[in-house]
Amino acid sequence: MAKSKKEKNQAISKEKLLHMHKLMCDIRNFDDKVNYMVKRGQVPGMTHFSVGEEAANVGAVAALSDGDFITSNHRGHGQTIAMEIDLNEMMAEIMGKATGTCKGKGGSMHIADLDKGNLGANGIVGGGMGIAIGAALTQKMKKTGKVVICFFGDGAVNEGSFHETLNMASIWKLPVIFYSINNLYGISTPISKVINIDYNYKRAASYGIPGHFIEDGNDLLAVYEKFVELVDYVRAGNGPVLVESITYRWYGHSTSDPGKYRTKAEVDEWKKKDPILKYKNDLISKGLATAEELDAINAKSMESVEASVKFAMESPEPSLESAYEDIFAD
Amino acid sequence: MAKSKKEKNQAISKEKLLHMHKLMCDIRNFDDKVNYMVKRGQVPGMTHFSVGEEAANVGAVAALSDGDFITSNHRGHGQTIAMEIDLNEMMAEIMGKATGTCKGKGGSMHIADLDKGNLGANGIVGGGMGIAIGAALTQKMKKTGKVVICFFGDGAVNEGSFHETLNMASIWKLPVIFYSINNLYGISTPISKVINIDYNYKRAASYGIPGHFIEDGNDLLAVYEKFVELVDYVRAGNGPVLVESITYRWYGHSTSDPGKYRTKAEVDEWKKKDPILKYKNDLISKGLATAEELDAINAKSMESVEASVKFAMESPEPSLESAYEDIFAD
Amino acid sequence: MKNETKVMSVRDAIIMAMSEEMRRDENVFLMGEDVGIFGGDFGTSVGMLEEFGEERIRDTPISENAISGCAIGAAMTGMRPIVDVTFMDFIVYMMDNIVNQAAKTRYMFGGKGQVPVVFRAAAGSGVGAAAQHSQSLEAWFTHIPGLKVVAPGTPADVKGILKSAIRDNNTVIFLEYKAQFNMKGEVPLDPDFTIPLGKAELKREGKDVTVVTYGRMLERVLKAADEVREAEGVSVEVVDLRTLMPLDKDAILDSVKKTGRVLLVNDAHKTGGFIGEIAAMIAESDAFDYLDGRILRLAADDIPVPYNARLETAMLPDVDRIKKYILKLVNKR
Amino acid sequence: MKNETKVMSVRDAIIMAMSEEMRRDENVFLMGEDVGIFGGDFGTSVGMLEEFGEERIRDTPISENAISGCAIGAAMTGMRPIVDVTFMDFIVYMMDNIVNQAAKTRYMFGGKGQVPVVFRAAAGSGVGAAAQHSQSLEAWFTHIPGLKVVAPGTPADVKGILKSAIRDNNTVIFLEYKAQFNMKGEVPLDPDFTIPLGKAELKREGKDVTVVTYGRMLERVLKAADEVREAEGVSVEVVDLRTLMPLDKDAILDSVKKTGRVLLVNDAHKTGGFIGEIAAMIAESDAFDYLDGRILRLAADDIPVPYNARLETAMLPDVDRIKKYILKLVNKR
Ligand SMILES: Cc1ncc(C[n+]2csc(CCOP(=O)(O)OP(=O)(O)O)c2C)c(N)n1
Ligand SMILES: Cc1ncc(C[n+]2csc(CCOP(=O)(O)OP(=O)(O)O)c2C)c(N)n1
Ligand SMILES: [Mg+2]
Ligand SMILES: [Mg+2]
Repeated sequence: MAKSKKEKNQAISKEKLLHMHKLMCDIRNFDDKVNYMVKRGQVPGMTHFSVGEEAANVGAVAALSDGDFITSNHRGHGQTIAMEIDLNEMMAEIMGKATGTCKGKGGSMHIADLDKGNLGANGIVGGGMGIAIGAALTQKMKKTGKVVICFFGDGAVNEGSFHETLNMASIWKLPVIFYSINNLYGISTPISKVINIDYNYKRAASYGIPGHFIEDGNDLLAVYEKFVELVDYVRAGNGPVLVESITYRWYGHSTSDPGKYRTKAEVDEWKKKDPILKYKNDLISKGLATAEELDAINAKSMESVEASVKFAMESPEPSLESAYEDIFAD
Repeated sequence: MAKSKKEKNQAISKEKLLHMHKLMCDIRNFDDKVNYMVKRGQVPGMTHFSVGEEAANVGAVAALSDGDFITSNHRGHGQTIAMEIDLNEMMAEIMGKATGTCKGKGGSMHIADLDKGNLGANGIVGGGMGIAIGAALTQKMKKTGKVVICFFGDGAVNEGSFHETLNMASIWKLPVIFYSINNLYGISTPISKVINIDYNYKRAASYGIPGHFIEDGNDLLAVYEKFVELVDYVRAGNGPVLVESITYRWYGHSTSDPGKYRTKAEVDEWKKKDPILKYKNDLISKGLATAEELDAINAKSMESVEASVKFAMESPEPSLESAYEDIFAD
Repeated sequence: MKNETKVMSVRDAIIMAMSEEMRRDENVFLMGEDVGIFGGDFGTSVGMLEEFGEERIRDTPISENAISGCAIGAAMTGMRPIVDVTFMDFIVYMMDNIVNQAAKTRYMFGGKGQVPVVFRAAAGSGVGAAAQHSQSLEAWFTHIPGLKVVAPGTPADVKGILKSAIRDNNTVIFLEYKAQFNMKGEVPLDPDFTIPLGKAELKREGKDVTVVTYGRMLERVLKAADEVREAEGVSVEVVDLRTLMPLDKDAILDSVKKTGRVLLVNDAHKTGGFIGEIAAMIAESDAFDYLDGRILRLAADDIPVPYNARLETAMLPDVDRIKKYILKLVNKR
Repeated sequence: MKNETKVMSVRDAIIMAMSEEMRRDENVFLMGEDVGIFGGDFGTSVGMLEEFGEERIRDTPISENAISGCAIGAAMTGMRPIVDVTFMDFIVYMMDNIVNQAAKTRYMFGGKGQVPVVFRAAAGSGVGAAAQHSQSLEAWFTHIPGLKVVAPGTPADVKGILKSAIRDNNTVIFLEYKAQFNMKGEVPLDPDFTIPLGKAELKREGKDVTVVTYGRMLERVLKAADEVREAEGVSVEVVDLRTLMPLDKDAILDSVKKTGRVLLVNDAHKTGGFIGEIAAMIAESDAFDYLDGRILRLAADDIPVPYNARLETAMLPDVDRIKKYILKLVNKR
């Protein structure tokens, strides 16, 4: 996570530029690998992938500082990796192992590390929004200066919880960024079929808060710069904002998805807009990094993903007794 | 109910003008009477009054035609009387008698007559909104040409159901008018404290539908004319609208309300804006009716309310067995 | 077609039941998230969009409150909607509409109106979907007067019960099991084939022990019953409720009076589950006097459903545990 | 103050409990509709705005989903919110947050995090508020692993249990009864007075019959117990659960083993209610072998709550019916 909120006004350090690349590679490689394993029946449960949405995730989280929070959703791998949750523990979790982030009890849809500010992926569409405003209320009441990013999809914007929580956050001026990653579909349903306006960020007006738009959610620096601005705004006590970025998921909605609702041509078109490739070309053309540097990072990322699989494979299954623990706090 | 949707363009018949006066008087007299009885412990349960809001209710319903529908809420007496539900049966219901609209099983909060297009008062804030769009969906699927008015308060606009149902009605172009009667408070809470915009009708923009405003909801003709326009628009298949009118409740929120949240001065100010008095003066000044005519109507209304009390008092209690009936349809 | 049957999956039985009823009655329609081109989260409406079109196979926004409310309002005004809830866990967002509206409408309004909606909810664990996607919540609804609740356990029963639910003039919560969409069995092809709500079926007759069950656990109970009969000569009577509400008390009590021993099995959390109600109903009835032993229950353990497959499996009654409990009742172990 | 008591209403006991805890711990705060200047729909926060201010006595929009979600998120990050649900019926809009989030958070996340929220819900009938404002829905929550559920029945217990609920690190559903806010009793003034969750209390000791109850029905059960003792010499042991979850099984079973006869009483709908769980628990335990008769239940009838006062009253167990059932158990009638 970024350490300084002033960064917007400075040049971004090379270290940070490369680190963001690493995180995007991690997401891509991690989810490619999980998808590979899903196809071979090596992953026991439901998963949702962030491939194609790397920039939309990394750019947002990169604008946070230590101690800030996120809430995430079913498609949480991207956010979670961006929050620097350990890949080994994530892979172990997805494989249901005792060493996983959630001891194998949560799985892909619930990867979280509460100690690291990740208040949970959430299997319920719209289910994390209340948690996000509550976390923001704590920051406000305790005057911590910390902020929350609440991640959700385009489909989630029609849940009642969206309406209620944006309104409450607005009237209480809570430090929360509502962030809709618009990948054009909720499962099979195109967003255009389920809202009667062009973009959802415009709904911010209903709550008297600013609505922001990131037209190219595959442009990491655009996402990052917008989020630096928004984090500043929110941290300064101005109340919440709603922001929407446009991106695309390359894989099916979840583990099994015949994909009849979109054409191969459309998917291919979007694959051309690969956020990682774009970022790479960007950095190279601006002379900020070399292809070799970037490829080396990717190679290392692939290694760490392979290592995470090894870690997960070698990790023990949770004991049967462990199923009966962790229900109540003392 | 009005029989013609063209009426907007014609002069309103005198019969109709006087009938609307009668309905406002009925609401006033009925609720004054119920309030009187509540204070004396003659009414067994919770009630909410429409006094002060007569024009906002009557003007809307008067624009409907036979076969159209409404859904109403906890403050439903006004709408229900406007829908021409029998006063005797209403009073009997409020007194819990077997002859009541709901056989004494529903009470004030659930007065309805499904046979007459009143799909129910509703004790759940926001609870009638889904029913309203469902009724509208039926009209659309069956091509009946009928429309639905969904009544709710200013407080209800922050329920998730508001968001979800307006959106669904919009994308499906359902023939429903969402009508928020803004009496400035939800119980004790001023609307200004719970939304961060000036008026809620502006939220229509989030759903790509028209938002309308009736600044003086105590002006019967203004309400009526706006609703004639909206009913036309909706009936023509243009999809839903959201409309908001400003009015005020003279009594407390419900049966017991210490009223600390608003000043006597404020209440008095609003009593000066009496919708019935305003309408009366309007009609007289325009030469459309005489004070005598109007007073006679009021006198008759008071009689019918007294008669309803007599009817209710003389009506039998429901039998104990009746409590065990009407749970399932055959 | 009258007496023909065909082997098909629960999924296909659901599609067949809905399709037949939609052909029969133009007021019937299906709504829910991704029921159209996607064919339903569990494939339970594959092909229906093609036959019935977008008006009657109605994709919705992700708005469970509006979906359920809309269905109820449509039902009050003459339609007969079927709602695909998908994962039963999402019914949390439909509680007002189901419990405060649909269940109470007719009563509150003094006998006017009816709300013929079927909520099809995919219940139970078994697909590695973890705590928020694996619940069997029927006990919430059996507690609310005005609702019917059904949970058939074979493809044929699924077809017959679903058709009756669609024809019923009340709101019906229909449980289908994620883990069993591919379960196969003979299904009558007759479009007039229905199974009345409120009638349990003796899936096995027996004299030593009564096992009462429904839904997902039926398969395991039958297997256990057959195995103990085979191996130990214990004659087990299996009462398959199929309908939980209205409950066929007589079928249960008659069987208990006959055998004097009873085991109750379902896949919901044990504490507060519907089989507790059955135990209580037996214990307060005259069948109590016929009991030769405790009323035993086997249900899911009282823990959120874990992701790990081994843990997920372990928390549910399996055939072995069911057998063990049956034998315990007859003092064979 | 240590041993002083004062006669006060349930309402005042609630205010006292919350106020003491708010003085003791700055993380505790109250939120809900009209809790501020209005003092709560049932007057259960009158005067608190004046002492604690708007930040800690937090009026909300009519947004039950956001209220409950916000409370949970605040709790996960260090606060200890109390939510005034007002009418328990409105909890329908909080189900996702309570059931899918609060109850499962710690488990899903492998033992990290805790959700110390108290949901205070005004349950039951008795004020002429009809079907949508009169439900006792505790059975929904006792069925969900990860939640605690309490329902004290005297002003002192209300104070002691509410304070423990606020101090508990888990989500607690706290039932208070609309019909009993004015009920009076001696309440300890000691701000350190608490009653542990999970412990039932023998409100009467006896040897002939056990009556298990909680919440609103306690008052009637005690009256019935005293009257049958007086008039018929029947010695009734009254087990007041106070906490439903975690359930004090031992207290129940010990008493049943002692008396051999048991009546269960609550004010929720009979079918699927929590006392069914207790009956089932007894019937599967070793206490079964001590039973001298059926396990009887008295609860609200299975109908939506009617508006008419006579009907509303008739659907609930009253002192006479409780007495009749007690006498039935000892074969006196
Ligand atoms: C309350 C609820 N309703 C439905 C679902 C099933 N579901 C899971 S993901 C999803 C689509 C979400 O779409 P979107 O918000 O756009 O996120 P995306 O998957 O595209 O990232 C749906 C309908 C759910 N998990 N929770
Ligand atoms: C879901 C739900 N939450 C809360 C309540 C309690 N309640 C009844 S009326 C009311 C205020 C409604 O305000 P508004 O919508 O402005 O209507 P008004 O009473 O002013 O006509 C509240 C909070 C309820 N009945 N239902
Ligand atoms: Mg999407
Ligand atoms: Mg209002």
